[in-house]
Amino acid sequence: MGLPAGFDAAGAYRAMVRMRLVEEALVEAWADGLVPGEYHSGIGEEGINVGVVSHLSGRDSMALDHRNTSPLVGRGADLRTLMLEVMGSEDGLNRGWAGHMHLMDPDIPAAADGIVGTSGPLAVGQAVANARLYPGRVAVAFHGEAAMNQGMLMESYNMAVAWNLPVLFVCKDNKWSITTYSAEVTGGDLVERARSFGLAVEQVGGNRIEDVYRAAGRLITRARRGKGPGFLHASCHRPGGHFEGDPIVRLLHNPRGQAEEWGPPMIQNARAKTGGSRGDQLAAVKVLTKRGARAARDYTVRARMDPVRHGRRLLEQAAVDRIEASERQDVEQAVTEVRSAMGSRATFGVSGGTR
Amino acid sequence: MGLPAGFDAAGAYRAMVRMRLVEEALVEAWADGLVPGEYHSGIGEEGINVGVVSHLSGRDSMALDHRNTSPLVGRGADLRTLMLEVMGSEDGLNRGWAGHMHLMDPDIPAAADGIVGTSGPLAVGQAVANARLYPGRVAVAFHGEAAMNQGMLMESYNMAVAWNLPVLFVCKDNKWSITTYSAEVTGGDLVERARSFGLAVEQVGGNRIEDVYRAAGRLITRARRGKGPGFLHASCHRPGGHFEGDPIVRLLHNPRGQAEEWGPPMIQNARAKTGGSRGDQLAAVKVLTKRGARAARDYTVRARMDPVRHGRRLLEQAAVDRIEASERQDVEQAVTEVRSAMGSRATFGVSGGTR
Amino acid sequence: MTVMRYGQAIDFALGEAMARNDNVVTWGEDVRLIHRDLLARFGPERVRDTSISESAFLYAGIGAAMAGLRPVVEIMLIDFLPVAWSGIANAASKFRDFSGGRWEVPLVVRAGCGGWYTDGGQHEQTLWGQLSAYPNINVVCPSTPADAAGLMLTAVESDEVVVFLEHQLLSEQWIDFLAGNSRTTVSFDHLVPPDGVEGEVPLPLEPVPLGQAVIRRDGSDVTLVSLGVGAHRCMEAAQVLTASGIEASVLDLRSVYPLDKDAVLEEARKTGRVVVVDEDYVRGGLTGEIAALLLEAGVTTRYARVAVEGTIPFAPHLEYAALPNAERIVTAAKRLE
Amino acid sequence: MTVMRYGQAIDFALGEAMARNDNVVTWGEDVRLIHRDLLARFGPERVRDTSISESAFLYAGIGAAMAGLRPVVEIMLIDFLPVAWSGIANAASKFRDFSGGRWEVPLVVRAGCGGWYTDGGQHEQTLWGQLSAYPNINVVCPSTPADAAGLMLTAVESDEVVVFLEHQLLSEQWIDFLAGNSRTTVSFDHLVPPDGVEGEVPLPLEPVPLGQAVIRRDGSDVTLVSLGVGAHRCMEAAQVLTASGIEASVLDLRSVYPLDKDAVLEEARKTGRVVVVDEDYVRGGLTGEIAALLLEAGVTTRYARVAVEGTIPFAPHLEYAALPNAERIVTAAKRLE
Ligand SMILES: Cc1ncc(C[n+]2csc(CCOP(=O)(O)OP(=O)(O)O)c2C)c(N)n1
Ligand SMILES: Cc1ncc(C[n+]2csc(CCOP(=O)(O)OP(=O)(O)O)c2C)c(N)n1
Ligand SMILES: [Mg+2]
Ligand SMILES: [Mg+2]
Repeated sequence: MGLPAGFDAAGAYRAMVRMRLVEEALVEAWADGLVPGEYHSGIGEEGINVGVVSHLSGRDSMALDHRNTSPLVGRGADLRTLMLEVMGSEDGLNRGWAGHMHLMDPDIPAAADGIVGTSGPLAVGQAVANARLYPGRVAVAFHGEAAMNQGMLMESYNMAVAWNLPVLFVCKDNKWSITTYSAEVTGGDLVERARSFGLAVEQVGGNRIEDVYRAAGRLITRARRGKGPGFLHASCHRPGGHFEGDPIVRLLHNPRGQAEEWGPPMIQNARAKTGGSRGDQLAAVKVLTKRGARAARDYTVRARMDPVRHGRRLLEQAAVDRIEASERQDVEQAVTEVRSAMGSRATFGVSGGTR
Repeated sequence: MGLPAGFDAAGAYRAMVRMRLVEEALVEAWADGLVPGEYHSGIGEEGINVGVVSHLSGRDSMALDHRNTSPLVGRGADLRTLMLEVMGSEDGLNRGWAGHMHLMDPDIPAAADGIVGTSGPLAVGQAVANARLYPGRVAVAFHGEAAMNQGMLMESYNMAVAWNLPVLFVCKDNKWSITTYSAEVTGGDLVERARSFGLAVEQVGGNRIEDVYRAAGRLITRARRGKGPGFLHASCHRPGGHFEGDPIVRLLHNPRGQAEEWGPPMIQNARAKTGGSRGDQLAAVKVLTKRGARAARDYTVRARMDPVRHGRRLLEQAAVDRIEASERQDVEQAVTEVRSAMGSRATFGVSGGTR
Repeated sequence: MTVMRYGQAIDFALGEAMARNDNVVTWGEDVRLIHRDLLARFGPERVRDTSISESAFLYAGIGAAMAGLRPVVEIMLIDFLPVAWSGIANAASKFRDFSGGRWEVPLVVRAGCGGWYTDGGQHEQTLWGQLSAYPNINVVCPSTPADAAGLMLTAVESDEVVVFLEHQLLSEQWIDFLAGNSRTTVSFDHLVPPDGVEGEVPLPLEPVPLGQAVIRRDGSDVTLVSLGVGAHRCMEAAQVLTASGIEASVLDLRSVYPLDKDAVLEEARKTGRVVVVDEDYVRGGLTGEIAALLLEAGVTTRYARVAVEGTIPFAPHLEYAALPNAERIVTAAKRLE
Repeated sequence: MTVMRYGQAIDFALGEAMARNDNVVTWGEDVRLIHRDLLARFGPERVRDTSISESAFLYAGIGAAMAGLRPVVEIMLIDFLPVAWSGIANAASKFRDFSGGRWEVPLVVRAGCGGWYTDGGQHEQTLWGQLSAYPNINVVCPSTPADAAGLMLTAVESDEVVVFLEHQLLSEQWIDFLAGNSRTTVSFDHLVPPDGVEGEVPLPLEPVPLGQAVIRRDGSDVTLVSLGVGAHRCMEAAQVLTASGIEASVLDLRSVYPLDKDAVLEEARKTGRVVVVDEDYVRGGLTGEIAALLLEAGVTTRYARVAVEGTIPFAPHLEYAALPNAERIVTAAKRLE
C-alpha cells in the first residue's frame, strides 16, 4: 500500500513539526514558570491530529479535549494569541479567561473543554447545526481512550448514529488515564464498543500519518455525503506523561528521588499494627509493581512510535531540513515575541499577593 | 429442548399469576382514583421477573426501576404494605414517602428508583458489598431497553466487567420508551452493545418463562462463582402502555375520541401561514403515522406474547385451576383489606385543600 | 387577545419563534408526541425525539447553539436535569466567559417542574435556586399563560442561556400525563389555580423581559414574594389574611435570575414585612438570596420563609403539608405581625 | 499530638477509620496512586481505581452503602461532581426518606475543591452551597490538618451522607498535581496559608462534630464568617483591619450543612456587623443562607458578602481578583463601619 491519494507528505510533515515545536515551546515555558497550572501536551499525537485535520477546512468544526493545542495549530490558529492565552495573558485568544483547557476559537470554529467526555456530545450538536446550516460540513470530536468510559460520550455515539449525523469521533489511545492503566478499568474492546453503536469504524497506528490520513479521509467523506458518523481509533504515546510534572514520569526519570519521597510513608503504613492482611499488602505491592512496569515499558518501547520521526522517513532529507528550518524560525519568532510580552512572572503576576 | 433442570413449572406459574393479580388490582385501584399520580405496571413482564427472581434468595439483592411491583411480589414482599404504599398510606411499606416509584424493602433487600438507568450502577454497588460481605450472593439490575441509552447504565456495564462483579443486568425490551419507538433513537444492536463491554450475554423471548429461567440461571451461576457479570436480554410487551392513562393506548382504544382532541390543533398548526415547507409537514405526518402503525401492530401482534398464557400451557388444567383459585383468594383478601383501610379518597386525602 | 391554556401558550410562543427564525429547533424525550402541534407545523427535522441521554443531548444543545442554531432542549422534568448537570454547571454557564466574550450560547433549556399532584420526591422538584447559582444562567417560571408565552418568546430570542420551567400543575399536558388526570375518579380542582391554567394571551405576542417582577395584588401590611404556583398560593393566602385585617401585597418574581431587586426592595420598604414563598428547597435558593439583598441594602424588615424543608413525600396529605401551601403562608405572615 | 500536612492528615484519619471498620472502602479515579499509603496498608480490594465514570461509581457508592459497606467515594475535583449530580440530588439525599427512615446511606463523597493556584473555571469551584441545598447532605470543608482529620473521622463514622471537601490550595497532593508545584520556577508561598497546610493533629484522633463552628479570632467590631481557605483570608484581613482600629472576629464554620446557627447568631449579636466570605458562587449558597438566618432570628446587623460573582477566570491576576481575597474582605468590612 503506497501513500494515499491526495496525501501531501511534505505538508503533513510541516504541520507535525509545527505542532511539535509549539508544544515543546509551551512545555519549556511551563518549566520556566510561565504557564500557570496544568499543561497537557499533545506531543506524540501529531500524526493523529494532522491526519485528521488535513481533511478539514472552512466551517468544519472541532470539539477538543484537554490536549487541544496541536489540533488548533493544525487548523491555523494564531500562534501568538494561542500561546499568550495558555500563559494567562489578557492579550490571549480568550483574554486570559480560558487557559489551555478551554481554548475557544469561533473563527475556526473550535472549542475545547476540560470535562472528560464532553467533546463527543458537543460535536454532535455542532453536527446538527452543520447539517442544517452548512451542508457537507463535518464536526470532529477528539478524545482519549479513557474518556470512552464516560457515559455522555457513549450516549453521543448513540445519538450520532440515531440521527445519522456528520460526525467523526477520534479516539487517541495512549493507554493511560492520568496514573491509571486504562485496560485495568475498561471492559471489552473499545473498537468493538464503538462498532456496536453502529458507527463506521477504522483502526490505525497513530504514528503512521499516512494511515491516519487514509482512514480519516474515508470516514470524513462518508460523513460529508450523509452516510453517517464514524469512529477512528488511533494508538499513540504520551512521552511527557499525563501533564507536565506527571509523578509517574518523575518516577521513571528519577526513581531514586521519587522512591525516597514515596517509600517511607508507604512502608510505615504497610507496617501499621492494624490494617489489611499480609495477602492484601502483597496484592497492593503487586498492583503497584505491575503498573510501574507497564509505565516503564510504555515509556521505552512505545516511545519509538514517534509520528514525527515516522513522517520524516516519508521525505527526502533536503525537504525535511527545509521544512524544519522554516517552521523553527516561525515558531521561535512567535515564542520570542510572546515571552517578551509576558516578561518575567515568578509570582504569576499577582502583584498584591496576600501576605 | 425440554424444561430446564430445577425449573418448577407450577411454582413459576403461581408466581406469575400472583404478580398479574397484584398488578391488575393496582391498575383497577388507579382507575378508581385510589393510586395517586403515575402507575407503571409490570403486566407483560411476569415471565422475565419470575424467571430471574426464582434464582434469588437470602441476601441476593435487587435494584429495580419504575416497574418494580412484580419483582417485589416475586421475592415475597408483603402485599398489604406494598399496596398501601402505592396508594400513599402512612401504613405503607415506606410510610407513604415512596409511592410506587421508590419502593424500598431493606429486608429483601430491594430498592427501586425513578431515574432511568440508575438500577445498573446501584446494583454494581450492591455487588461490591455482596462480594465482600456475603460471598456467593448476586445483585440484579432490572431495566428497560430505552434505559440502555442512559450513560450511567453503560458506565455500570463497564464497571461490572472491570471489577468482575457478581451482577446480572436484566433488559426487559418492550420496544417502547413512553411514546417513542426505541429503535428510532437507538444506534446498533443492544445485545451487541452489551457484549462489547465484555458481559456474558444471553437472549430470550421473555414470555417463555422456561427459557428465561434457563438463561438467567446460567448467568447467575456464573456470577455466583466469581466468573463475572451477565446481561440477559428478554423481549416483552406492555399491553397497558407506558403507564396507566397512556395517551397512545387511549388512541388505540378510542381512535375517534383521541383524534377529535388532537386533530384540530394539529391541522391548524400545519395550515399556519408561517412554518415548515410542505415537505416538512408531509414528513411529520409520515413520522406520526409510522409510529401509530407500529403501536397498533405491537398492541395486537405482541399482545399474544403473554407470559402467563404461555406458563399455563406448561401445566395440566387442574393444576392451573388450583393455582389460580388460591392466588386469587390470597390477593383478593389483601386487596379488600387494603381498600377498606384506605376508605374513599376522591381528593387524595387532602383534607384542607387550598380553595 | 385570545384565551389559551398554559402549556398551549408556551408551545404557541415557541411556534411563533420558530416561524420567525429558521434556526430555532427543539429536541428532547417524546417531544414529537407531546408537542405534536409543532411537529405538524415545522416537521421532524426541527422537532426531534431523543434517546434517554440527558447529558449528551443537553451538551449537544450547547454545541449546536455555538454552531449557529437556537436550540430549545427539553429535559422533560427538571428532576432529570441533575443527570446532565455538568452541561449547566460547567458548560452553558461558562463557555461565553471562557471564550473571553467572543462566543454566545443562545440556548433554552425547557423542563417541567413543581408538585401538588402526588408524583413523589423525584418528579416534583423545582431546583430553580440551585440553577440560578451558576454564572450566566437565567431561570424563569411563569404563573400564567400570558407570562408563559411572553417569557418563552424572550427566552428563545435571547442570546443567553435561559432555563424555562413550566409548572406541572399548571400545564394541561403534564397534569394529564403525570397525575393521571385522564381518569374521571380524581380531581385536581381544589389544587389547580384557575388563573394559572387558562387565561388571556395578547396577540401579537408580547415578550416579557427577564428579571421583571409583577405585583399581583397591592397591600400595605406584608409582602408575599413568590413565583409559579407559589404566586397563586400567595393570592389565596392574601385572601385569607384579609379576614384578619391584614392586607398583603403579592409579588410574582417570574424570574429567579435575574432577580428584580428593585421591586423586592421597594415592596420591603413599603410593608416592612417580607414572606418569601418558595417551592424550592429552603437552603441554597431564592429565600436566602432575597434575605441577602435585603440585608445588603440595609432595609430593615421582618422576614420569614415558607419553602420545602426536605424530601417531598409521596402521600398526598404529606406532600401537601410539605409544600408551601396557603395555610403555611398565612401562619408565617401572621407571625410577622 | 503530631505535626501533619493537610492531605496527609485526611488520609491518616481515613486509614484509622478503615482500620477500625473492615467495611470502610474507598474508590475513585487514580486513588491507588494518590492514596498509595492506604493502598499499601489495606490492599487493592479496599482501595480501588475507577474508570472515568463519575455517575456510575457514585451511584455504586450509594448502592454499596445500602448493602452494608461504608464507601468513601472520591470524585477527584468537586467540579466533576456535576457529571454525577443526580447521585446527590435524586439518590443520596432521598433514599433514606423514600424508605420511610428504614434504610441509611452511610456514604462519604470526597473531593478536592477551591482555587488560588490558576487552574481555570472548571477546576476551582467549591459548589458547597448548592450541595447543601439538597436534603440530608452534610457538607464540610476543613481549614487545618486537625480539622481535616477530625472531620474525616466523623464523616466515615456517620450514618449519613457527608460531602468532604479538601481544599486544593491546602492539600500538598493537589497543589503538586494540579498547580505544577513540582517545578522550582513557581512559588505559591504568597498564597498558601501556613496554618492550613501543616499543623498539629491530636493523637489519638479526635472527631470534630458536624455543624460546629470555631472562633479563630475574637474581636468586637465585626465578624468575618467563612470556611476553608476563606477562614485564612479572613485572618489576613483581620490583621490588616487592626491597623485601622477595627477588631474582627473570625468564625470558621467548618460545615456548610449543618450550619452552626447559634455561633453565627451569637457573633452577629455581639458585633452587629457580619461579612460572609465565601469561595462559592454568590447566589444559591452560604451567603444567602446566613442572611436568612439573621433575618429570621430578627438580629439586626449590618451585612456584606464577599464571594465569587461569576466564572473564575484563568489568568492569575484575574483569578486573584475574582476570589475572596483579603483586600476584598477588608474593603467590605470597612464599608460596614
Ligand atoms: C469528568 C472528569 N473526570 C475526571 C477528570 C480528570 N481528568 C482529566 S484528563 C483525565 C484522563 C483522561 O484520559 P484519556 O481520556 O485517555 O485522555 P489522555 O489524557 O490520556 O489523553 C482525567 C481523569 C476530568 N477532567 N473530567
Ligand atoms: C433520567 C430520566 N429521564 C427520563 C425519565 C422519564 N421516563 C420514565 S420511564 C421512561 C422510559 C423508559 O423506557 P424503558 O427503559 O424502555 O423502560 P419501559 O418503561 O419501557 O419499561 C422515561 C423516559 C426518567 N424517569 N428519568
Ligand atoms: Mg489516555
Ligand atoms: Mg421500553
